[in-house]
Amino acid sequence: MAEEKQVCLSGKGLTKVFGFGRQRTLAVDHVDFSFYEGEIVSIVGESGSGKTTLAKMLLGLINPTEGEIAFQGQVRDISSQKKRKEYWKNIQAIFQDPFSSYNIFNKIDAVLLDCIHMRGGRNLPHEKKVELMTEACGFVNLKFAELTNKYPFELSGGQMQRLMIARIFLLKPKVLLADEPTSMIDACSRATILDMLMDLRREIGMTLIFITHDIGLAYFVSDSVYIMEHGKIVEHGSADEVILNPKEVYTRRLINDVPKIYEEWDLSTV
Amino acid sequence: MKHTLQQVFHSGKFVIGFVIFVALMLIVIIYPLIITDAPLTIIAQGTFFKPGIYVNVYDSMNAPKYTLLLEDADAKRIASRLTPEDRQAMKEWLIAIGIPDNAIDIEDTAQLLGLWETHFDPKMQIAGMTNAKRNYYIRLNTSLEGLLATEGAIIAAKNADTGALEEKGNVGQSEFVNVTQVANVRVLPLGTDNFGRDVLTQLVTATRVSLQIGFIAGLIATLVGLTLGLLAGYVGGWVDDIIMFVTNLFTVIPGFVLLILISFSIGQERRGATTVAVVIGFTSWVWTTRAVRAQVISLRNRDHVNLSKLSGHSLVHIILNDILPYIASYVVMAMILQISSGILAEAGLSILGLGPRTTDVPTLGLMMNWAMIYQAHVLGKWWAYLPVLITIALITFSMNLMNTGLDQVFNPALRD
Amino acid sequence: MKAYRKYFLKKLGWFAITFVFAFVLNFTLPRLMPGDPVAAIVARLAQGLSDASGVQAIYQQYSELFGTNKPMYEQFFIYIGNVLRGDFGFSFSQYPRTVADTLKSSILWTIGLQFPAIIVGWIIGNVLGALAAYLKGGFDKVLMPLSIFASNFPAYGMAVIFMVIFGVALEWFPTSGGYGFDLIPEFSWNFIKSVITHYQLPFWSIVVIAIGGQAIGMRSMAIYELNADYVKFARFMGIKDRKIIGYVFRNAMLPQVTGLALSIGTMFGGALITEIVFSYPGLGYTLLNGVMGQDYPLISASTLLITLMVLLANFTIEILYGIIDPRIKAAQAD
Amino acid sequence: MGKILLEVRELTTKYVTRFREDVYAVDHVSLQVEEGKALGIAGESGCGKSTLALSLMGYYFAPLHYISGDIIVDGRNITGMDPDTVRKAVLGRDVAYIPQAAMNALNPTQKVINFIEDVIKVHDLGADKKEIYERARILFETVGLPESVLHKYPVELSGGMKQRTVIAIAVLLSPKVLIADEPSSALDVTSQKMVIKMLMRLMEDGLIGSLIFITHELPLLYNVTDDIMVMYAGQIVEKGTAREIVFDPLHPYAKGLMGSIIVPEEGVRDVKLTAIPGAPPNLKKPPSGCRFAERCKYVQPLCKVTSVGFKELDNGRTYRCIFSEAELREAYQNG
Repeated sequence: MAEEKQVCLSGKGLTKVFGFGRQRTLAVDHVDFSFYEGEIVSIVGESGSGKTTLAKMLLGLINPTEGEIAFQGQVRDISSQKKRKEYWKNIQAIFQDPFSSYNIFNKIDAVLLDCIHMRGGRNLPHEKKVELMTEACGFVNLKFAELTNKYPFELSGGQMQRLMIARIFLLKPKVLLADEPTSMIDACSRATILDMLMDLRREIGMTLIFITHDIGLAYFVSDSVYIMEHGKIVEHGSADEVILNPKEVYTRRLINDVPKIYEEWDLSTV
Repeated sequence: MKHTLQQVFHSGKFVIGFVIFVALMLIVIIYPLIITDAPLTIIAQGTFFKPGIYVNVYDSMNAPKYTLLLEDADAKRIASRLTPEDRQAMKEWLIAIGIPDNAIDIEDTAQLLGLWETHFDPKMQIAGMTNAKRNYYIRLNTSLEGLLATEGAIIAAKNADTGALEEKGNVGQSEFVNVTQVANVRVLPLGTDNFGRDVLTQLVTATRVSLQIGFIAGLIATLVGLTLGLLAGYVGGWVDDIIMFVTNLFTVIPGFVLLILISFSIGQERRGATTVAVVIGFTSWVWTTRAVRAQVISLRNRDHVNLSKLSGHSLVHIILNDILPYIASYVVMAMILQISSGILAEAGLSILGLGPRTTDVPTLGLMMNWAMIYQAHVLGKWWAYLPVLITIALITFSMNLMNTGLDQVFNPALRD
Repeated sequence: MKAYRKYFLKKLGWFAITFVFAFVLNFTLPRLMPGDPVAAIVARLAQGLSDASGVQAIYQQYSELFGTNKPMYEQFFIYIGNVLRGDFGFSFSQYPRTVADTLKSSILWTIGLQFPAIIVGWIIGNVLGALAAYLKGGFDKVLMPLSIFASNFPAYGMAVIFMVIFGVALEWFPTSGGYGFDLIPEFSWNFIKSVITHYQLPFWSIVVIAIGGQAIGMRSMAIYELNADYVKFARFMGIKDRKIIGYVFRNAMLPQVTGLALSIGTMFGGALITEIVFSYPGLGYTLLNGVMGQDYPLISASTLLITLMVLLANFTIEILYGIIDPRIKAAQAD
Repeated sequence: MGKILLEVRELTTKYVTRFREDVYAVDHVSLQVEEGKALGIAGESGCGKSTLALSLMGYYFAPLHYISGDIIVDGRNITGMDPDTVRKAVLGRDVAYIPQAAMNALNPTQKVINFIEDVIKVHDLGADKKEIYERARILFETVGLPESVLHKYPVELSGGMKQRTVIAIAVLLSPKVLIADEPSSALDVTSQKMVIKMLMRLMEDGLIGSLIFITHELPLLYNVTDDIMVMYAGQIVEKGTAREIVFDPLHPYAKGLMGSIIVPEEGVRDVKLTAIPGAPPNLKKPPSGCRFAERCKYVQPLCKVTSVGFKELDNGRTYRCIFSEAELREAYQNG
């Protein structure tokens, strides 16, 4: 690639320790990374690898024990609610389980209105807000007119996850962190969600970070891949490099242990 | 939301509990509007008057009289005056003179009197009978003759000037008065207590006061428990550690011991119903704290809370909007239990003599305490304690039924 | 075994801390109240006691016991020292008997009555609850409302009803006391017989109250366990239902043991009042006498003793729990 | 053609939800498993595959209820048998079951060996503790589990170890058919592979006669099984060899499902995933026509009204669609 890539989000020596004394666990252990503007990155790891903790630190939901995160070249400062709010205009997330992502006591409209307000649209006339929400729903193939005044539990899992994408469409963040966005929904709906995420990235030009345990999915969607094991990043590089030509033992094992359909799945290695 | 309410009312247990509770509340509200007597006024000279309608004798003499020719009036009159002991004695006498045992039925007043009239002879000497016993039989016979007399009774009063008795009126045996025409009638459906106070009026007031104590205690316990539980669960870290340390301590240290110590230290004079309620509230928050904390911890890491944070909402907004609605049902259930256990705690304290001071208002516990002190249960004065027990049981039972009903709706694991 | 020792020590430490706190509370609560406690007590005494020299003696004893003229912390240490020696001072209401003496005669009655009753109630309640969960249908439909009712009925209410039915009306058992009032405590057949007949009513009224709450708890635990995956797997391995009930009962019982540990304090409280109803010569009755006689040293000492007993019971249950639940050992192992 | 160990004919069962609603999750399902073969059942959440697994055991308890159909194990029809006979003579011996949630599949307060004793005793196979222990030890050795596991409580075992222990117990009596319901979906990839390897070994060693493997993970199914049946809304919609189903599905739903496979292999990045709009029908009131009609790209008016039967091809493949093989292939060609 000829053009210079701009670093969007980076971390240095990022560490998270839970508990103390004998119960002390290093969830994330001195991790360094740089995610570039507009690229699709996957952070792959098995359960307990620390990928979810890393994601929460990136989102500013939990504070790192050590190390720093820089956003667009500047060290992130989220020490006050105001600064956090500013940061969250730039970085947003879609979570794994659509059913638990919604406050079941709030109507669907509230979820979308929150986004409009966050983008400074609190004082817009009501018609304008409806127009924005209709547009966002249209983007994910939902009809706002049918959803308005409904509660989240009246929707199917796939619809809920699409509405989460509509939310991102309204927020237009610089970075979107998708934490296993398709693992709880049926294979048939997975394509729809992935397509919509790709369309959305094209539309607003954001950096897309997938957090996943599914190395196949990581390979399928991303430009570059980070492999995590026991809180450490053990390998990273372009998707083709890492998946087709893994250098680390752990990565090789991970890929090797996933059942394949084109090549023989080698059962002798365990 | 509406759907949930519907489900709640589809639960049979909840509905039964709710109906009982509402009925009690209605009685507590409506009764004082009709009967406005002060609950602690002493109206009876003497203790433990039986439940019944009390008709003023003097007023009934002056009330218009009606003659009703009721055939069984005599028999009833005699039957009501002949005590079981007298009947037994009559039987013994009859047997002694040779009437076969099986020919005498002491329950059959007419037959017994018939036998007595034909066989009794005061002069007869019976072997082994003491003089005192014979005199008793003679007295019994005289009183029976009086009862069997057909004349009415003369009412006489002393003439203030002459000092002689003058006939004022005559009460025939078949004369009746209409109760509604008697000036002074007092209905005491539950009789009077040891101090001579109307038990029913007292009970209604006591129920109200006990419910108030329960509500205040429940409210305080719930508020304290909710606040501490939210703080411990949501803020976590050392705040959680400290709160949990204290909560664990107070879980093991028995609450009623604290209750006894505090109540005693406050002293009888300063112990009003509200004070007792507040003390109960402040010694019973631990369970709510534990339950709320556990709920909040499971909610804290839910994605909808994370999403709410990412939408820039403040801590207060998140607690009010994203946490509280989810735990509301648990808090309501906990509060129902706190109210009913508050009522029980008051009753227990009062039995120990550490209840509210006895001079202002009755409470269910105090009524129970008085009944126990004056041995109502041993003396067979059921009306002094049984209605109180039933009321306490109805309140706590109804509240726990509502709670179980709610639990079945909100806790799917229990549905089967 | 090492893991279990760790568990034991942890529980022991916690027990010690709790007791210290309870002790401090016992000491400070009355002193936190506004006004001078000694003055208040003496004022109350003036109404209660006619023997002037007795009042004077108690006043001095009390000042000595608590060291009321010294600073609070010093009073506290004096108090600890005295309590450690078993010296709780003289009883106001039963002067010249000492508090220790009064308590000594009542504590055994309480222990003998309450613990067996609570344990028997716990066992019957658990069996009934498990049966209700397993049999469902009619048994469950009758048992559950009864249990809810029993568990919400005030403890003394059950006592009163038992007394009226079995004591007053049927005259099966005596209605008050721990033994016949015409007997003196001794080791004779007559006395033992009297103790046993007096024991029945308070015992069973505590048992019935305990059954209700335990049955409800066990039923919901057992329903939860019956839906567990291991039940399904065991069924599909051909295991008999009766055996599965055994598994479920054991697993559902374990939380019930912890539940007992947590609720033993409350149960104890209800049982104390049952003692009062039957004038049973235990701690509850002593406590009532203390309150009636405005006898502060007696109240303070009996509440301390009750707390200690509850804590000890709690501690014992937790220790037993550690032995019967293998998960404790496993959890401590790593 | 090998000996048929399990034959299921038109099995229909329902389960009752806690709101007392009937859900017809297994609707006239027929299948056959040959000795030494593994049959896969593929389907998404809510298609009835887990209910099918339970229904195949021939031993029903609430909330599952048998309605109709036959289950013939090794020539013996077990559907008419008295439940107690099924329990003693069939469960564990003829058919065995491995549940999805191995985490909770063992009694948490019982040592592994004690449960094994219970299982062997209930089938009246030698009550001597020593014999049982020896038998368990040998089995564990064969399946590659350490002997120490026998003395452990489930909490002391890792997730993968627990699942393998569950499998070892399930095959204790060398069942003719082993039904595995998502046995590895809660495990990480390495443990999953160990579990699969263990299952394969059991087949090779003859410790189990045949295997029914149920999962939503298609690449796994493809690697484990010989034949695959695709289940949709309580019905089987297609059956064929694993290769045929994965690389050449005929039913439009199977086609969609196979089009969503993602594996970390070269070329995968260029594939366009297929998306199927909509959601499966409600099984409380299943539609009368083809159950996939609402979501099918090639739907015809007729599909929604007539109930569609199976079409069988010459090579034994069957599928449930009104279109002929040629019509379907042509439709797929044109996209």
